[in-house]
Amino acid sequence: MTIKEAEKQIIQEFSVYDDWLDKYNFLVEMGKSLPMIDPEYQTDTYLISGCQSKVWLYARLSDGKVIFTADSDAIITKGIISLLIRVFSGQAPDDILHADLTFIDQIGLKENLSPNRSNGLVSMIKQMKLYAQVFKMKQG
Amino acid sequence: MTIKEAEKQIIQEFSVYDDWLDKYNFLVEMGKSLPMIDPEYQTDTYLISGCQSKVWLYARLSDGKVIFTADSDAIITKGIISLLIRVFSGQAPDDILHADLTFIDQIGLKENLSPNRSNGLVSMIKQMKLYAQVFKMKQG
Amino acid sequence: MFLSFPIDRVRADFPILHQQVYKRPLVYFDNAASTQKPVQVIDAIRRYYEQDNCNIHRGVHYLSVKATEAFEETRKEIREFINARDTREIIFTKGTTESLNLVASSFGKRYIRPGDEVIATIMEHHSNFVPWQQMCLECGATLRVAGIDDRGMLNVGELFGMISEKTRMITLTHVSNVLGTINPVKEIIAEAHKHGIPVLIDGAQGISHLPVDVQDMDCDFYCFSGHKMYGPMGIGVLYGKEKCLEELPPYQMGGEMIKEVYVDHTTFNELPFKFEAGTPNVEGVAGLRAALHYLNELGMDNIMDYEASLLKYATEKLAGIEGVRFYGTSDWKASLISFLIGKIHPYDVGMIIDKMGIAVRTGHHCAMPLMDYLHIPGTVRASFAFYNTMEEIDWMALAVAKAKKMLE
Amino acid sequence: MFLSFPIDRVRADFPILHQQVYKRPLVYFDNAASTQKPVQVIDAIRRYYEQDNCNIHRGVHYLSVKATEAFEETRKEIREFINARDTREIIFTKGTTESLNLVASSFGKRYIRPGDEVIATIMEHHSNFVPWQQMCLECGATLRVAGIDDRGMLNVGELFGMISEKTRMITLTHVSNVLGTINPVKEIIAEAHKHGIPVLIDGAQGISHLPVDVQDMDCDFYCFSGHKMYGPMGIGVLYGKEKCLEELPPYQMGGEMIKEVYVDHTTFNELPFKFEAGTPNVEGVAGLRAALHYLNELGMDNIMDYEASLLKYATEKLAGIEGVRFYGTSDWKASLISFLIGKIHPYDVGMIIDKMGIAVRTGHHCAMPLMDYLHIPGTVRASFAFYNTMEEIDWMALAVAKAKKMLE
Ligand SMILES: Cc1ncc(COP(=O)(O)O)c(C=O)c1O
Ligand SMILES: Cc1ncc(COP(=O)(O)O)c(C=O)c1O
Repeated sequence: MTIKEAEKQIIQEFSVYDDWLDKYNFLVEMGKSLPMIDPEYQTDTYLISGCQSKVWLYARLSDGKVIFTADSDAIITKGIISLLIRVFSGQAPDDILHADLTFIDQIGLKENLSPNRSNGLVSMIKQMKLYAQVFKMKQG
Repeated sequence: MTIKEAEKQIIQEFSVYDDWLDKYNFLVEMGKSLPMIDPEYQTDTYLISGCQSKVWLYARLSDGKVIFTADSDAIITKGIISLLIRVFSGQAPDDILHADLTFIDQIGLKENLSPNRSNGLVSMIKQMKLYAQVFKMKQG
Repeated sequence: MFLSFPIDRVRADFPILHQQVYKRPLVYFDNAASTQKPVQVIDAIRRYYEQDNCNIHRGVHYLSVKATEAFEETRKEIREFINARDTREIIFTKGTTESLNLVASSFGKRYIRPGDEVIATIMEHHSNFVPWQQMCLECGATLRVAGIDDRGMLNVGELFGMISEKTRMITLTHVSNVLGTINPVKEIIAEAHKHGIPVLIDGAQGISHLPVDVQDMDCDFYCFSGHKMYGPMGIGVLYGKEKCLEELPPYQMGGEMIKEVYVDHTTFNELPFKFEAGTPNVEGVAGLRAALHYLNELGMDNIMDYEASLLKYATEKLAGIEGVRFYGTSDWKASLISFLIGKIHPYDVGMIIDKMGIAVRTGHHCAMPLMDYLHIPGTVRASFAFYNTMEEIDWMALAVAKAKKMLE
Repeated sequence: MFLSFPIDRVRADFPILHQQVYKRPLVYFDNAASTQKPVQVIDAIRRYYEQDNCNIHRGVHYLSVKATEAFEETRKEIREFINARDTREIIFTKGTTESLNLVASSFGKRYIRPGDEVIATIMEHHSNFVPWQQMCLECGATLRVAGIDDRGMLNVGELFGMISEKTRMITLTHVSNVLGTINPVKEIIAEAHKHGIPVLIDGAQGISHLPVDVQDMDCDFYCFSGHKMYGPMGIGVLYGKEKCLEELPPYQMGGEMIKEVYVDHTTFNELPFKFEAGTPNVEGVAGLRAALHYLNELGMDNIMDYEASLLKYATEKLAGIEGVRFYGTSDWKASLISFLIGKIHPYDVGMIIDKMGIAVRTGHHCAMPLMDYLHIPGTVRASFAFYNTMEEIDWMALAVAKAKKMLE
């Protein structure tokens, strides 16, 4: 699945709900199902700053694709990052680097997940792209 | 003439004019006729601070009365201080100390001569009362 | 008593409260961060710009004189509001944070030497913690920090035990912005003064909830912000005893704080101007004046009574939700509640109840040392103002219960 | 060209201009002290308090997110307005004076050692003179001061001659608030940079009269105030090159400038927040945004042209009065005129023409070193904005002539 396709799928899933609360309920469910990060990466080194809640993010390269795992102490943040992982994990570094995510606007959470320092969405995406950048350079 | 009488006289003189400009014209004339201070007192020691223009004020005690002389580099300021001198000069220290001047409000210059730091009216009155205080202590 | 509080009339004065957020009526419980403004304040600002706006002090023309007079009148009214002895003791700043930085910086330069100590408390807001901490680090001095008990009350005994001949200053908040605790400032000040130590009170959260009498309290400095007392942003006050302010060196340079400038040196103006550098926020002062009038008309005692009833009711309501833990349960408490539910992260609670129209603050509330002390990542904080209602509290309790169900 | 300037429409936007002072229409020529505000700015402030008011950044609720976004949007628009490279380079302060104190203080701590030198000019406003003077005195450094010629133009050669390996900073005003002189900042910056010396430009009087492009100018710091550019009081900007700001230590402590606080140390946030302590003036920023929109719509080039025509006309008119002497007759001049008449004290002129409804400023204009240099007690200063008219200038010329007659 490409990044665009993954985004499309998420948009479709969210389109079922009109209500903010239902969307959040769904987000919370996503958060609960996020595969947790290996405890060894749950340290300050992997902490993303700029979030009101803590987010740990780790990535490794496997067969030329970036595999992300993450965790957060807040469940909604977990939900948000689980969406980002669905979109980015398993993609090539270059694709991640050039991706211009639109699903956030389209699932109707824009006002809530705005580039506001407290939810750290911007920091999360930045960090994921940074990983992609590093892997790209390593690959040559 | 008592302080109150001197105030009354000034109020009467000003009552002839309704117009701001005429009042100021009169004030300027008063300023021009102010007997100048002895040059030896026109030094920083006798300078009143808090005025946009410079005001030098000197006082001496003669027969139990305070005699004020003053000068300023601005003519309107001179006019103002000449009014104060008419009211205070030749009065007993105690009378000056206890005087509650009302003529400023009544000649219709209140808005112009308000306790605003730039005209220094407050500083002038304060300084004159300070002289009176000093003389009173010397006497008593 | 609070039954007689004119809540309907009061609410009508606050335009912002009558809006919908996510199709629900806004419930604004973030008053400790910033209060809303009555129409009287908004109008005063408009009127200022439509009729009076001008730079003040040195001008001789009509507008400037008028603006200067209004500005200085406000200084008198603030003197009265906190019962300072003299208008020379009222300094306009841009807010509490600036007031605190001013004192820490000037006090440090004047008095603090290597080995000296400053005492603060663990419940200080960063704005009354970091300026002292950094000043101490720069000067080779030590910041000592008194702790709290289980109910979030200051360990006064511990604080007194820290006083020694090395102590140069005690700085503490009047009211904790996290715990709500009202500190026994009068008792602390009396003890400090026995040792000749000055005391600064951070009044950011005190000024809007309690009648403040700086002479009765006998504090040496008291700081507060306009925007937390129904006035505009960008304006605040530093009160200092004349003797204390006289001895401090000036802080920022320029504008009315100057007497005479020569190429090689400068002399400074007298109080209060000595500490007011640059064009002052005359608009902010005009708005603050309207806020003072508003508070005076309502009466701080009435406000206190009504807010106490809000606090009591909200505490009962939230206590009814299983798993809710309160942080700060002092008997002397201003109208704010910090809480957590089970293992739920405060951010999650804030996000969900926001969708139900309820604005609370979540996080560390600029009091990280306190969060570390309590071993929590933050709290959910609902802070009440006199325009809040019992119905809003009912709705919050429902919303919190719903969030709990969703998030558990 | 200026004939096409929409003066009637513009004047209609400024409510304060339509009032009577002493039964005469107000003529406001004190724009260099503070400009008046268009209804667009006044409305933006009202709207902010009626709909959006909230403390920003760390809040998660609707109002807080909305207010934060508007705040950060404005930062972007200011970046654009002065063509900075990055929004991280735009710091909100309470005004020019604070911006200047911030740089002088933080720069001094970081870079200035005994024996070092800072270069300023004799035409600096106290706000860009005293902070450097006092910092130098504290650090054992020297403030060197470049002079001006007969026409009030900076002696650039003299300034360049002062540059040595001891020079750490050159600080000067873009436009003199007394002489109107527009300094050749680009040339000075280029020369300074050849020696690796950073340059600060005090833009308080530049920003409202000239298009400003900080990248083209290549200055390292640029400072200005909202209230002098048709925006609210209590808000200002410090622009600094990212590299320069990164290296400076923080100034005030508390609020968003903090990353993490521990009992014994603190880590600081990144740019631009590192320099924004305490609750920012969100209202001021909202008002400033409306002012930017207003200026952008009029166009700085159109404003410049129209103001140039006002300046030319006023200069001719006043020159027609015998005994009038101008201070500042540079070919590169912003729209303000400083003058004296014969031996008449400027205060007297100001007082008299005020009674004819004309607001000018008199005195030393917070530039005492310049007054000493010129051996005068002060000047009468008429400073024009784009809402002023030729008819107002006619009236001023009449009033000045009348004052002269009265006072001579
Ligand atoms: C106790 C306390 N002190 C200081 C401050 C700082 O106030 P401001 O941000 O208005 O400067 C606050 C508010 O945030 C506070 O609650
Ligand atoms: C050239 C110059 N610099 C600095 C300032 C100080 O600006 P503010 O008072 O807004 O801080 C002014 C205005 O008074 C000025 O004209």
